[in-house]
Formats: sequence, structure tokens, C-alpha cells
Amino acid sequence: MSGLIVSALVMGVLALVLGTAIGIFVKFFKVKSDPRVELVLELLPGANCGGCGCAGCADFAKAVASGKLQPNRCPVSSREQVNAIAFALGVDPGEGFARRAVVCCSGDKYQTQMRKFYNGAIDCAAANMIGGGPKGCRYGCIGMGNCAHACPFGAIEVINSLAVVHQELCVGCGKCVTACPRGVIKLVPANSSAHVYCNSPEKGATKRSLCHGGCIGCGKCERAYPDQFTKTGFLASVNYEAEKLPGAEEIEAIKCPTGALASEAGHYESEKNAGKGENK
Amino acid sequence: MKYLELTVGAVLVYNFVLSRFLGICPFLGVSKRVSTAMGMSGAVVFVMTLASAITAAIYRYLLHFTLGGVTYDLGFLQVLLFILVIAALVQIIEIVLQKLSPALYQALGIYLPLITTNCAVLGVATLNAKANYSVLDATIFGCFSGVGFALAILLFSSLREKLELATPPKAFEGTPIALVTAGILAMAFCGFAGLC
Amino acid sequence: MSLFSDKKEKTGLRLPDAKHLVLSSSPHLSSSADEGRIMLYVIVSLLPAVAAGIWFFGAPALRVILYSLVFCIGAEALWCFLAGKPVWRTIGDCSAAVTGLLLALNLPPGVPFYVPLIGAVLAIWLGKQIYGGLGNNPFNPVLVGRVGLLIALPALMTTWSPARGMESAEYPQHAVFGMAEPSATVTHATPEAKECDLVTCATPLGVASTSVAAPGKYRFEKVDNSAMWKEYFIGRQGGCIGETCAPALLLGGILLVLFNLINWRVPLYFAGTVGVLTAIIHYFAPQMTPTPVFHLLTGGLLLGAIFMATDMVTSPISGTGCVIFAIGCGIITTVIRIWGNYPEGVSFSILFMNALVPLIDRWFVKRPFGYTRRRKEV
Amino acid sequence: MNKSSRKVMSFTGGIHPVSAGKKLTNTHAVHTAPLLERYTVLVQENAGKAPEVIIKPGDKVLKYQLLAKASGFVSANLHSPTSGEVAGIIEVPGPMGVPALAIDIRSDGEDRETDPFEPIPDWRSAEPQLLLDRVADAGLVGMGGASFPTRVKLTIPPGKKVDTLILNGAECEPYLSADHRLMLESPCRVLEGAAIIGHILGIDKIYIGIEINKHDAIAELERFSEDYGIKIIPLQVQYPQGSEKQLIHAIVNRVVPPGGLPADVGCVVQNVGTAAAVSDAVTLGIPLVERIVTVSGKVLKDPGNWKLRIGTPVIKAIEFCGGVTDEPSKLILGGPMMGFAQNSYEVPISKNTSGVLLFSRRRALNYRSGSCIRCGRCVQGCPMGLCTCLLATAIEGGRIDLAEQNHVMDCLECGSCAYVCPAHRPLVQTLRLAKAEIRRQRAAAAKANSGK
Repeated sequence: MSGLIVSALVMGVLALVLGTAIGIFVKFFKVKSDPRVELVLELLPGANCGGCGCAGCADFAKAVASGKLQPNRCPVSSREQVNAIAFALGVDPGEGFARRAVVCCSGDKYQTQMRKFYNGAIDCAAANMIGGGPKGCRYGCIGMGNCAHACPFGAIEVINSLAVVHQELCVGCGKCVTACPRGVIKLVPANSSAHVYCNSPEKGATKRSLCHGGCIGCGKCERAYPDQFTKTGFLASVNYEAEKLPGAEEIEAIKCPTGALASEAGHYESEKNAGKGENK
Repeated sequence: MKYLELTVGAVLVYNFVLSRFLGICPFLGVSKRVSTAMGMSGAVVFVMTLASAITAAIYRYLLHFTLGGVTYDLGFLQVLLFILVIAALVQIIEIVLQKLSPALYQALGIYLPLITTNCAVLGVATLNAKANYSVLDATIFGCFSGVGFALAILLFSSLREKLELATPPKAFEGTPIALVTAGILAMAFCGFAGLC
Repeated sequence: MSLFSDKKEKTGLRLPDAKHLVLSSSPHLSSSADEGRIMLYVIVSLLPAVAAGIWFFGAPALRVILYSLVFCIGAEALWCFLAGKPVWRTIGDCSAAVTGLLLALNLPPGVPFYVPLIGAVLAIWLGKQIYGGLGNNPFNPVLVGRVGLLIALPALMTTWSPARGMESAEYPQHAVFGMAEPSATVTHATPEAKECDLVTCATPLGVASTSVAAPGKYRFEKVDNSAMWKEYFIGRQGGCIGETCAPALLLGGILLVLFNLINWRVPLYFAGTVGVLTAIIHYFAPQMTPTPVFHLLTGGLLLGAIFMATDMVTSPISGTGCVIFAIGCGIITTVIRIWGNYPEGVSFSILFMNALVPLIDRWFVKRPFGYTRRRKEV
Repeated sequence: MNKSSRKVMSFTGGIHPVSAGKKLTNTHAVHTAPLLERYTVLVQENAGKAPEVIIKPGDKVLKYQLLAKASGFVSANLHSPTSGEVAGIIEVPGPMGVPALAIDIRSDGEDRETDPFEPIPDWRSAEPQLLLDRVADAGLVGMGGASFPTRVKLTIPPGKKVDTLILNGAECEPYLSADHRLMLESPCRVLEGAAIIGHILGIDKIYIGIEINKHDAIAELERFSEDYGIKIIPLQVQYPQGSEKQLIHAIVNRVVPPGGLPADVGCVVQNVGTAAAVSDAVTLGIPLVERIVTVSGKVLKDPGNWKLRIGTPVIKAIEFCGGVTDEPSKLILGGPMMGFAQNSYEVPISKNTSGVLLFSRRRALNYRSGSCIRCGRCVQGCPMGLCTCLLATAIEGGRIDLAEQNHVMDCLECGSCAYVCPAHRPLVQTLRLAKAEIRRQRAAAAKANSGK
């Protein structure tokens, strides 16, 4: 019996001493922190991609908790996750903000002329500093995969020296946009499905001599759907602010002569199959 | 000479991480950068030294004592008491660190509170008890066990920082290659066998 | 009169199309150095030691060397094949051949074929390829193989056979190395030898670590005297294939320095540290350790100092770093030899110091031009 | 004069590239190129801001007439290389690999000159400011490679004091011998130019550093140098001896601080070619429209040194040398260590083109992206004492911060590391990439700071 009492006593006294010690330390060293930051951080995906414009998820959590940013700025979180954060903080989740990246170039190694022998580091930025890498076009994708390395989600694949974004994996964080030395990658609304896969503002004939896949500025698309397409110089572009974004049927109807205007699925298919015919 | 044996034994021969395989969790967890590894090892050295001192004292004077002619043997409380002490120590470190070095606190993350359940810390306390070291011996042993941990994690983190730049096959990137490296490191430490 | 030159005939102009000109960053010239050639030079420098090994240990040594070479190159080829790397180009850089040769030199003669096989797999796969191949490995692959074998197969790795000449009547000591006296000869030269599996002997370091002092006598007198030193220097001692013959190793070292492949400081400081430390300890406590001459000439010190500690990939970059690395190796070797369980500590010490290389590289970088230690205010 | 007893200066690090390349041209006297039908003069010849074009297509111009006017402090005038008609302002392949604007001048074959400037033969009594203005008006830029406007280099920033002028006659790049021939054939122009620069800066300590493989040039200059009070310093044959920081260290044993300019240690460094141009501009009143260019390479039929006018397309320079005997795979403007590979024959010669080199596939360095074996040769060879291999590995692994900590910004891009690398790794390119990235980051940070 006395053993029981003594052991309880020993434990109790020790616990009391240690508890007091912790209490004293807390008094002197306590750091005030917003518990809501932790909460938001927990609800965030933790990819640290920087797509929100902050340096990592922790920074974003701070910004959201302090009301500087709206929760929907996180491109990785799904709508439900954004709503959960908004609900937890009792703030407005914000308007739809989803974006996707698109590599606006169709100049794979079969389409574009590989006119320059390049010998050096396999890195887009490095190649761009030396005469622009192995391809003739000064505006297109260099195809050495800096964007693919930068993508935290593995959404970019380099096929035949051309980067192609897998739309189902892309969250629109924009890391590839900063990684690309040429600015070929653009962020577009997530619900768009057709794009002009060309980035070169050069003259149609010049472009044609360099690349078979480039937009030659024929204006076919603009004539057919003036609301949805605009042509500036020799480069057509999709008007992403239009009421109805172009889809498969419009593409089908226009029949772009060079194939620069294509649906995402069609573009991916054609790149995947490019060159197979030639090998046979 | 006894202390030399104690220290060399704790640091090299019976290195906590690479020979006894204790404390692997933070060894793998916070060894991505040398700076955080150094912060962690500082915390571990501190906790191990203090925990060794306090637990040795508790073990010697609190768990076996005679009161009013009755001898009490509270050995069954050993683990319970040790964890209590270690937990309190870690709590204090956490509070202090959060105030003094928020960056390190952030970098250590979950591994800091996890020192509580770090088998290295509890291990050193139990080993002390088993060897029935005096309080001084236990403190020295605890401290140098911590130094051994620090040495291992310092070497390991610098290697990992270098490996980060290497190009291993995809399947071995990250933790697998780190574990292989830790294995080879342990092999190198085998050579110290028998020093004391 | 027109000054134009364009009317001139364009003769002899066979310029390629401008788009076939190669674009690259500067510089556009290179020295003749080449990775494959470096490894080839290393192999050339290893040849004296290989030849000495075969001379002293005969056919079993040759067998081990061939096994090791084949297995190392095979392991490399298999990995590259499985990993989808270019097989021939990887083998073409000769690094696997160097690893194979060095591994063989680090094995006792007469080990069964699976020892070099396991060693090769450990060295090439675990030591090198798993890290991404040549240049990425933090540990010397050969040592990963050897230490792995030493830990896993201690008995096989410490069964030594006597070197040529040790069975002759002039050899100063037979009994201490566990060999029969020449009068009752059982050597590999006689028919009886064929009946036994293996003729074994002990290494000087092994004998030294187990020798007991007779009262009033120098503990190591049997193995540590000038007559024995001469034998050790020539290479008439038990040991790994490549570690016994000092002249061959020194010649290899000189070749390496001449080829500008190693930092001469590393072997010098490594061996020097061992020599100085053992000299001090021997001076104050002669019963504790043999003389420095004994330490320098026996075991794998020379092989390790000249060929393994100097491995470019796993030693520090800067000169200061190399010196620290070598001194560290020397200290740890001495400590393990004198106090440790293992009679030999060269492999362990280099492996341990390999782990320190990233830290040495970080802390002892060369000061760039223009950075003064204390910025002087002018 | 006993040369062997003289102390030969040098620096630590660096490499000893093959010396055979120089022999192709260094005994060939400079030829003057015949007049061409067409010159495409790059608008931006200088580092800094492009000058403002003041002529229109269709204008008739005379030789030495001003084509473009400096548009700021760091900018330089541009003069016509011959008389003729301006056909237009067109885009031509530029020396940096990107198309550049150029003035297309159709020569009228008469090569009529204007006299843009009054010669100042007694410059010793002239005002330094007058001479400095002349240097600026004549459109002088550094002819060693960077083509920094000479006026900027000769205007000492306030608070700095210079006491030493160093002329760079090292010409450490393999293959090039343009400066060598210049010093050998017109030593007095070089010395006079040096003396004029010294007069502008108010300096009487003037050195000319020359690598000892040009002993004939050293002897030639020494014949006259005492008249000008100039000291000739023989330097060891070692690349990059002609780099400003290394040259200053070798000659006056001063160390330019990281990120600093020669003026920080009281020095001004000028190329010998620039000095000769200064002499022409001041004593003859001629602006800079031509320069000596080494046209070399084993594949050329007849390599040599040519006096070429700016705007001469490279193809013409190759033609002057009789074309090629073997198929070249690389065309380089500048030296083989720091020059730029070209992919067009239409690139015009500019004020800083010291060489036109054609390399066959065998001679040109073929980069591979193998991994580093840490042999440390690049570290030994780096004149700045950088651990190049560690830097490159870090950059390839995406750790630009690590590279920045280890002073990647001090890299000269001299190419010593890539020259000696046995794995033929594109080290310079990798380091250059990191430098560009760090500069971008710093600019972004500065912008963010100023915005706050």
C-alpha cells in the first residue's frame, strides 16, 4: 500500500516540478502565433509550387489568414478545398481562378527545321543564350525540357523536342512560365480546350520556311468565328475572354491549314504520333 | 582513461545512429540540409545531456530509496519517469527555439517534438540505468552519445546535400539512396570496433 | 579603275551551308585530356603492382585478377543494360576496369570466385552505379566492395597465402607466419601441396597484433627487424595481391604523379602521418606498436595511400582539403591498427574520410582571387 | 638586351593552351583588304546604348562621315567605312547569334574621304578634355573584345584616383596575332597612343604588358619606348594573361576587389589596338572604321592578318584568305577561348572583332554532358580561384543559390575550365547561365525593393 502511495507521490512531485518549469519558460519565451495560419496550412496541398505568387504554402497561409489574399488563389487546391479554407476562416472563397498552362508551339523536330547544330548544355535557357538552340525558329519551344523539370506535378512531357502539357495533370501554378526562357508557355482559362499552337510574330512566309506547324496568319479562323479568334499581324490567337470558348466543333469547321489551331487532345495526339509515319 | 573510453565509445565505436541504430527518425528526417542538421544535433545533444543527468539522478536517488526503514524499489516506474522528464525537456526546447530561431523551428518541424519519443534519448537514459553509471558518468556518456549523433547526422547531411546534385536512377532518388549511403557509412564505422 | 574585289573568281571555296555550322558556347578549343584516357593511365600505373602480385602469388592471383576484372565490367554492363544507359560508352571510359583491377589488388590471393563476384557487385552497383555512375559516388567503390566483403566474409578475407620466396630456406622467419619450416616442406612447389587445398600464412600485421611479449624482450622482435624490413620491402610477405610489393606501388605512384592524375600530397601526408604517429607512440611505448618502418611497409598502407585515397571522385578538390583528408586517413589508420579489433585500418579510414569529403569541400574551399582574409580599408 | 635574365611576370592559375595556332599567322604581315561593293555596318558596335542613326536610306555618304551619333554617355559614334549610298537599314545576323540592325552601304568605288576632325599633332600641349572629346568623337571603343566605349573608360569616376596606365598587349588567346602584328609593324602608333591616353589621364606611369612569345614585338617596342617614357613588361605565356584583373596583378601586383573595376586600384587598362586608334584619331584626325583582324584556322588556304573595314561580311574575309581546303564545322568571331560561334557567313566585322576563325570538326571542342569526375583541373586552371566543377554541378542540380554563395559572379568566362575539362563539360555555358539567372534575380529584387 505504501509503495503505491510513494510511487504516486514521486510521480506527482516530479510532474509538478516539470510543469512549473515549463510554465516559467512559456512565460518568458512564448511567441504569439496565429493558430489560423496553421489551420490554413493544414488544409493547403503543401506542394510549395508558388503558383499563388507567395514563397511556398506557409507564406500563402499567412497571407490568407491575414486577409491579404483570397483562398482561391491557390491553383492546386480543388474547389472543395478552397471552400473548406474559406469556411474555416469565414471569408469569401473568391471568384473562379483556375488556369492551365499551354505550350504555344507545334514545332516538334518533324515540323520545324532543325537548322542549327547545337553543342552544349542540355538546358533551354543555356541554349537560348547561344543562337537559340537547335531549332530555326526564334520564338518557339526549344525542347530541352526546362519546363518539364520545373513542373512540380510532372504535367509536362517533351515529345520529339517539343514540350506538351498534360491538361489533366496541370494545375496552372505557372512555374513553367517562369522556367521558359522564350515565354512560349501561356496560362489560359482552365475550361478552354483549343489553342493556337504558335508563338512567332514573324512574317508568314518566314515562318513557313522554318516550321510547317506555325500559324501563317491566313485569317481563316477569324473570318469564321470573329468573336472567338483575333489575328494580330501574322499570328492568330484565341480570344479567351469570349462568351463561348472554341471547342472541337469549331476546330473541325475551320480546318486550320497548318494545324497550328488545334484542340488540346488533337494536338497531343498529333505530337504523339508525329514521325511514326516517316519511320515506316 | 575511463572517460576517454566512455567518450570514444559513445562517439565512434557504439555510435548511436550507425552502430546501435537508435534515433534513425530524425537522422533521416532532418538531414536534408547541413544547417538544419546542425540545429537538430544541437537540440539532441542538449536534450541527451540533460536527460542523462536528470534521469541518472532520478534513477539513483528517486527510484531506490529507504524511507522510514522501508526500502522502496520503484524500478517499474523507470520508463514512465524517463519519458516524463524527456517530454518536459523537449517542450522547453521547443518553446525556447520558437522564440530564438523561428527559421530553425520551422525547418525542424515535426521532428523537434518527436525528440520526445526519440529512441536515442530514451535509449541513453535506459543504457545509463543499465550500466548504473554515476550521475557524472551518465552526463558525460549522454553528452557524447549526443555528439556521436551529431557527427553521424552532420556527415550524413553533407553527403545528402551532395547526393541531391547527383543523378541516381529515378527509382533510387531521395530516401533509397540516402539509406544506402547510411549503410555504407555504418560500414565505415565498423572499423572502429574494439577501440574500447 | 575599280577597286572592287568581287570580280575575282571564287575558287577553292567549299564552305558548308551556314546552317551546318556548329553553335556552341566558348571556349572552342580543348586540351587533349579525356576521361577515358585518364582511366587508361591509371590502369598503366597499376600494371607494376599487378605484375608484382602475379609474380609473388602465382596463378591464384592471376585468377582473382581476371575474375575481378570480368565481374566488374560485367556488373557495369548489366546495370547499364538494365538502366537503359549506353553500355559501350560507359565501359569505354575504363572506370569499371580500374575498379576491377583495384578490387583484385585488395583481395587475398586464392579466394574462391564468388568473393570477387560479390565484391564487384558491391563495388559497381552499390558503390557507384546506384549513385548515378562515375563521378557521383561519394564513396570509393573499391572500398565499398572490400569493406563489405571484410565484414561479410571475414574468414575468407583473412586467409592469406605465402608469397613466392617465403618458403625458401633463406627467409628469416617461417614459424611466426604460421608456415612449416622448409625442411618439412609443404609449399605450392611440391607435389604434396597439390593435396592440400591451400597453403596459408599470416600477414605481418596480423602476427604483430596477436604477438605476446616475452618478459624483458621487445614484443615485436620476430616481425620487426631490419632483416624482415628488407623482405617486406621486396614484397615477400603475406597480404592482398597488390599491397605487398613496395617498389611496384611506388613506381605506380610516380607514374600517377607524372601523368598529373593525383595530388602527390595525399600519399605523402597519409603515409607520413602514419609514420610520425607510430614513431611517437613507438618511442614512448615500444611494446604497444612496432616501428614506423614496419607500419609503412606492411599491410595496405602504400596501396591505399597511392591508389585509393587519391581517387579523384572521392577525395577533396582543394589542396588544403587533400592534406586534411590525408592526415585524417593517417590518424584513423594508426588508431585502428594499434587499438582496434581489425589488424588493418586503411580501408576503413579512407571510407570514413570519404564521408567527410563534402564537409571538407565546403569548409576548405580555395579563396577566390581578390578576396582577402580581412578586407583592408584603403 | 639580355631577356632571359629579366623577371617574367605572371599570375596564379590559368592554363597553357597549345601554341601552334599562333604560328599560322604571326609571321604574316598585315594585308590591306581591297574595297568591297557593300558594307553592312552594325548600328550597335559598342557595349551600352545603341547610337542614334542620323542618315536616311538613299543618303550619299563619304568615308569617315558620321552615320550614327552617340545617344548617351555609354555609347559611341559610328562612321562610314567608305563612300557610297545608304541602301537601307536592314537586319543582318549579328555576332551574338541574334539578328541585329545594320546600315547597308553600297560603295561607289571611289572611296572619297571627308575630313571630320582637325589633326592635333602637338597633343602634348593640348587640353586633356579636348583629347578626350576627340576620343569620343572618333567613336573609339575597346578593341580587345568587350567594346566598351573608350571615353567611359578614360573618364575616371569621381572619388577614384588612377596612377597607372597598362596597355594590354598580352594577346593570350591562341590563334590570334592581330595585336602582335600591330605592335611589330607600327610600334610608334601604339606608343604614341599610350602616351596620349596617359596625357588625358594625367599619368606618367605607363606599362605595356606583352607575352614573351612575342619577343620580336617586345624588341621593336623597346627600341622606341624610352622616348615616350613607357615601360615594356614581358609576361609569361599563360592564358588568360590579358584579362584585366590578371594583368594588373601580374604587372603592378595589385588585386582588383571582387566586382570592382581597375580604377579601384588606380589602374586603367587599354588594349594596344585601342591605343593605336587613339593615336590615329588625335594625330591624324581619323575615326575608327577599320581594324586588324586575324583570319585563321588550319582549314583556311592562306590564313593571315587583314586590315578590314567595319561592316565587312565574314565571308569576304574568308575569301581574302583564298577559301578553305577542308570542310570547317565552326566559325568563330573573336578568339577561340572567348569568341562566339556563328551560324552565318554574313556577320559583319565590327570594331571589336579581333579574329575570324574557322575550325574543322576535329579541332573544335566537342562538348559532352558527361558527369564530373572531380579531377580538379578546372580548379587549378581557374585564374579567379573558383571551384568551377562544384559550381557547375550545383547549377546543374538547380542550386543556383549555392553557386552564388561560392562566388560564381566572379567568373571571367575565360574558358580555362572548359579547356582543361577531361569530360568536356560545357562549364562556361553553365556558369554563364547561372550568372544571367542571378543577375535577373537581383534585378527583380532591386525592382521589388524600389517599388516598396
